[in-house]
Amino acid sequence: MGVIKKLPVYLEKIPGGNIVTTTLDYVFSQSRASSLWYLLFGTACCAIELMATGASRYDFDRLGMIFRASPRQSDLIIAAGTITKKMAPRLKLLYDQMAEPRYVIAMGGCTVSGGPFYYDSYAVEKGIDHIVPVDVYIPGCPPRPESLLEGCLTLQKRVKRMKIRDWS
Amino acid sequence: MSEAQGLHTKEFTLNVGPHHPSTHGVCRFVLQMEGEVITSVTPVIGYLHRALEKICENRTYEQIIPITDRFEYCTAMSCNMGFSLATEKLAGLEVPERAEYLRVIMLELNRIASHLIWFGTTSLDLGAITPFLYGFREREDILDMFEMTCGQRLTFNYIRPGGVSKDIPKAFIPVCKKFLDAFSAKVDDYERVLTENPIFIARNKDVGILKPETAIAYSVSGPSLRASGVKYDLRRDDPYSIYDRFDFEIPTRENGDCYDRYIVRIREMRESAKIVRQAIEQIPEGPIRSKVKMNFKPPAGEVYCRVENSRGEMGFYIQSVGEKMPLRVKMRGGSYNQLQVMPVLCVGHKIADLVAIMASMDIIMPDVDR
Amino acid sequence: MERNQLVSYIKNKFQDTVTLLESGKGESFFQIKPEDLLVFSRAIRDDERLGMDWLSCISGVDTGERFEVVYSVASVVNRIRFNYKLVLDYDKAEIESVQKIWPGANWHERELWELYGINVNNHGNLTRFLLPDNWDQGHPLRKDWDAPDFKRMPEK
Amino acid sequence: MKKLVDAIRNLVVGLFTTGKHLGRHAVTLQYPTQKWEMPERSRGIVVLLSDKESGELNCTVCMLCMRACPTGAITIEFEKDEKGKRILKDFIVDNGICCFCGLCEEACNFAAIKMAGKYEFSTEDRETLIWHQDRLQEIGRGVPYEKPVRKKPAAKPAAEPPNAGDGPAAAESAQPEVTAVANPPGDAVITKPGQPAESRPAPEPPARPDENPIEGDDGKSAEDQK
Amino acid sequence: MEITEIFKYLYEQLAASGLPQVWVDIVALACAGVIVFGFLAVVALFLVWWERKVSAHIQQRFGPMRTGWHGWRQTIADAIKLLQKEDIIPTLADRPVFFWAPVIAFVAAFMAYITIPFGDGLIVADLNIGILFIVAITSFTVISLLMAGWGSNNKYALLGGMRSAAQVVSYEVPMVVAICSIVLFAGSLSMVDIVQSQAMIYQWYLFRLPFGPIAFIIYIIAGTAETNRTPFDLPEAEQELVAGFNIEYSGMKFAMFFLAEFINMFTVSAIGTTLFLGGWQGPFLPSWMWFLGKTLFLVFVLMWFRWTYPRLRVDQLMEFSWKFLLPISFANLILAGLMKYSGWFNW
Repeated sequence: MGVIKKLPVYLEKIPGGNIVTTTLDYVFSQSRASSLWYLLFGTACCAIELMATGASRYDFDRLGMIFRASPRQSDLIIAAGTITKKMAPRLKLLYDQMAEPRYVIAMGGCTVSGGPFYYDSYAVEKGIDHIVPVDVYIPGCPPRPESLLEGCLTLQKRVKRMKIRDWS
Repeated sequence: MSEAQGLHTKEFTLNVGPHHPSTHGVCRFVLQMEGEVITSVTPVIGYLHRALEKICENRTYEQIIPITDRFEYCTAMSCNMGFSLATEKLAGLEVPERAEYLRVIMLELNRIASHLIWFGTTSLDLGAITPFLYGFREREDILDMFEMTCGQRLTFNYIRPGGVSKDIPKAFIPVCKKFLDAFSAKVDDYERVLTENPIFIARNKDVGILKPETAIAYSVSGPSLRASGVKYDLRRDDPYSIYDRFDFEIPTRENGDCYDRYIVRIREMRESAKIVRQAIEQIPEGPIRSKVKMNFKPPAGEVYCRVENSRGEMGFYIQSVGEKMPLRVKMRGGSYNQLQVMPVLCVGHKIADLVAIMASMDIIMPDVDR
Repeated sequence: MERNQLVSYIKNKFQDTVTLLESGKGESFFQIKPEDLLVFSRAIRDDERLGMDWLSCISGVDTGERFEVVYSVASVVNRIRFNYKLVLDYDKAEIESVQKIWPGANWHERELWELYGINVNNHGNLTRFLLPDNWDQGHPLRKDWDAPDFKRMPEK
Repeated sequence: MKKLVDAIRNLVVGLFTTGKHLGRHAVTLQYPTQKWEMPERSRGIVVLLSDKESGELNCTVCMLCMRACPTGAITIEFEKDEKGKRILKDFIVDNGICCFCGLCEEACNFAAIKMAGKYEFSTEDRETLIWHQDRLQEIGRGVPYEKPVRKKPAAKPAAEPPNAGDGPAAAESAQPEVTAVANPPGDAVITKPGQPAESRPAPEPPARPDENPIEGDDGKSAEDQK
Repeated sequence: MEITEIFKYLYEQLAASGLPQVWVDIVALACAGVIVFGFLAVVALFLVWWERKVSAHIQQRFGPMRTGWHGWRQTIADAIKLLQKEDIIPTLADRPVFFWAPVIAFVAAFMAYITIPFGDGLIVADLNIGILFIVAITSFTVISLLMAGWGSNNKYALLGGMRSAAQVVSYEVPMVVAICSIVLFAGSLSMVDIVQSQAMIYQWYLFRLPFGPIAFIIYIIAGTAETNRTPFDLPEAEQELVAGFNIEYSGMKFAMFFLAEFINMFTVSAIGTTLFLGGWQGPFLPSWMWFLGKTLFLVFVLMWFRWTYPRLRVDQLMEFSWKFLLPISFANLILAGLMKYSGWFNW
């Protein structure tokens, strides 16, 4: 993994080098985008919509996304449902356990900014972007399965734009 | 430390964490284990405590309905119903006939949808992945009907104090009839895959036996109570709304293990389909909501109202002082007491049984944490 | 057993300890004094005509000048339901635990303590379970409670 | 022995039940290529409606929707001109806080705000979820709605169930009551332009509820209709 | 058209090139190994894709659709993505054990193919103790599961590792006894002889009543338990042990475990076809196509089990194996013995 990151630097020197890097970029980002394995993580009502999206009518498997139980093997957390103050450190712990190219989708109003529990609630985190870096926000309470699929497509476009050079 | 075979074994604690595939929502169990056998279970909750009751103290009655939607999202209709019924008793509002029928139709459809979620997660927790998807396939048809009438799939904001918010469109009844005709065949499909399956029976028979006295002592309600042989169903014993006009039986079983809870819920799905069918035939024409002002102020007083939803008795206690916002709203979910009974049931079983018992009790966390 | 039969039966069985608050809407409400909570609860559970063996829930209320604790009970055998409540002053907020009578009351009482600060004697496990472990901002459901990051809905 | 036989029999029956689904057509709606025709009342995203001809907003800054919103997602900035009439400066809806309950749509008597059936608004940064007046109006351009016919207040429906225990009259005078809504059987049916084609791929799936021509929204405007 | 002529022709070219005989054999066997490895890697990728499509269509949905026609490039995309994932080794993990566990799993899965006849003459090395070698190798995977369980220093992984060791060992015994009843009839341990003894369709051991079908059923049940698949997938039971022994593995290590599981499944079906369904015997098509068809049918049956049945508990699993499967397989063996030496049935 480390050696791949240093590849573009060496390839610059060879005359046809950047053609190789662009094809490598294309291959890696395409494969990374079309096989996002999401972590089975759902807290509140959005978790039911996440399950409904995984079911037969709005099939997640079509986009190549299967659910994994352990954070080590998954590269996408769909934060579905309200993240309370007691749950926030757990979400951070899970995010840290994931292997490096990892993404976060904030599904539903509660994860974007606290949703219906923004005012008058003493126990809800106002949005999760100060806990984990979020890639895509999906409004809705709970968002329809189609808007979740559309959010995943937006994430796939974002992953396809990623180049080897800016791998973290 | 069991020194039985001269081995020096030590109990070890296992943390079935808040993020765990089989804890519905976010519930954490701290298990003391000896090898595979559980010696003690302490549930740790609070990971989904969203302070709903504090929010309700700063909202008008009309605005609380969307908050109750999120109180128990699998059966949001019965939360709306509980709160609206309590407000109607408080303010003495009458509900027009057609609204009562619409409410019963929506409540029973929501019960079927919630039982389908339970059916899916139970089979998923025991390892059979396919029935989960079959269950959700039927549930999508019900959600289409809900979306047709009130616009949302899960958080309906449909039943209001004094009636219902919108009338059903013309296309609703034919679609509902078509669903009901196909539904009993689908439930037979589920039964064929799981009910007599020897592996399923081996996993559920005599696992997590809940004796009737413990169930009543721990205030367990709903299908879990009826599976222990106690025939107590609010729709029959304290007939709120117009449940006394429909004939349906209350399925009960005797020895209260996971398998009986499964059978009771499957039969309840069929009963609810029967109620919806009768309600569709008898629905009259007429107004769907009685006159309720925008910031309506009920008179001072307090009321406690109970509704039977798919996880047991759902109670709403409202105390109002004549303001447009209630002084206190206490929500009581069915799973709150069922989670208290879990440690009593799980001792002596294995981890796999803890998962099976948790799935069969149909415990979801918003009830418990509010 | 009809509601008014129930009300009259309870009135003549516990003349002095019980005052009827209201029984017009839905279930009837009674009020008892905090000290004879245990005696009253045990009596209504063991009375064969009443047999209230199923505690639905215990709701704490902060009315701005005093606490109230409302017990909603039901009888699975005789199919009857009613509620009774105690009134507590702010400084003397403590009640007896009814766990011996209804084991299901364990978590309800824990919640009373955690969210309202009403002390429950010989409860056995009065620890924090709904709020985060490092919670140090008092009892949130009280009317006079406030916290630095607690946003109230702006008055429109 | 008998228990063994029917155990094996059921294992085989279970196999055939799942097996027979192999032949059946899938019920999947392949989202990006096939989209489902949303029912008329589906609560998607809040939009501001504008008059078809003149193109300016229907909103008369009566602030009812802001009061009705349970989560405080709507904030309205306005200033008074010389005649004391309110002019709308900015109409902000924070989609991160909105809970899509539709109470604002029911509170508005001028059909200025509506929940459109659109749902494709995922973004990569949070600020774009806070919509201002121009974005709300532009998204609300194509949303069909029924113009409420101004009803003379005198013609209140006679059969009005007495609302026992009605609290003192609400402070706001412009507060019309949500009167009993009779569901007039077979009233003027407003058909939607062109029956939406059956876009579902599978012949067998449940009949998608074609949009129902009866003005399906809440009792409010039905009562105005009368 | 038989592929064996090509190999013969290549072998003569190699022999004619004047290398000493020892080197010729080494090069030939190395090429055979590389070809088998390549073939199996492709088969493993195909099986992963096929499992997702079969499971999708059983559940009335489409499997992967967006990567190529019906998603055929999906597994390649998964493999490349896993290639570039960060390789996490938990801090307190037992490093060497943690590192070598997937390698052993991968190697053990491939070594079983030395004596499996892919077609008439298409066999790497026709050992005369063929089936004994295979059975020994397949029980090699237990070590990798135990190492993975112990190495990742995680309670769940430890539980998963223990369970899988107990399960594979306890299902090894009925499987071997079922195979013995076949070997008893075939009269030789070598796989090629077993296949040759099932020349005609009525000579398949599956149809050798009464002991054939029973041995086949016992073999299939033990086979599913061997590859940790439902209804015996205790070790990586998502619901109970989060992800069982491979909870701490990410990136290429996890990919190795993932592919090893699918190759094990292919091995179990391949042995099943050679023992019970007459290996490559078949009327018209070339021999290797018959072998592939029958194996993929058995793989389909294994997948079908996975998407229908719930999961057994650990003690029920043990009980089922020792108290039910083993006595029946012994009785079956005695029955086969009686039939063999009563002389009525040796067609």
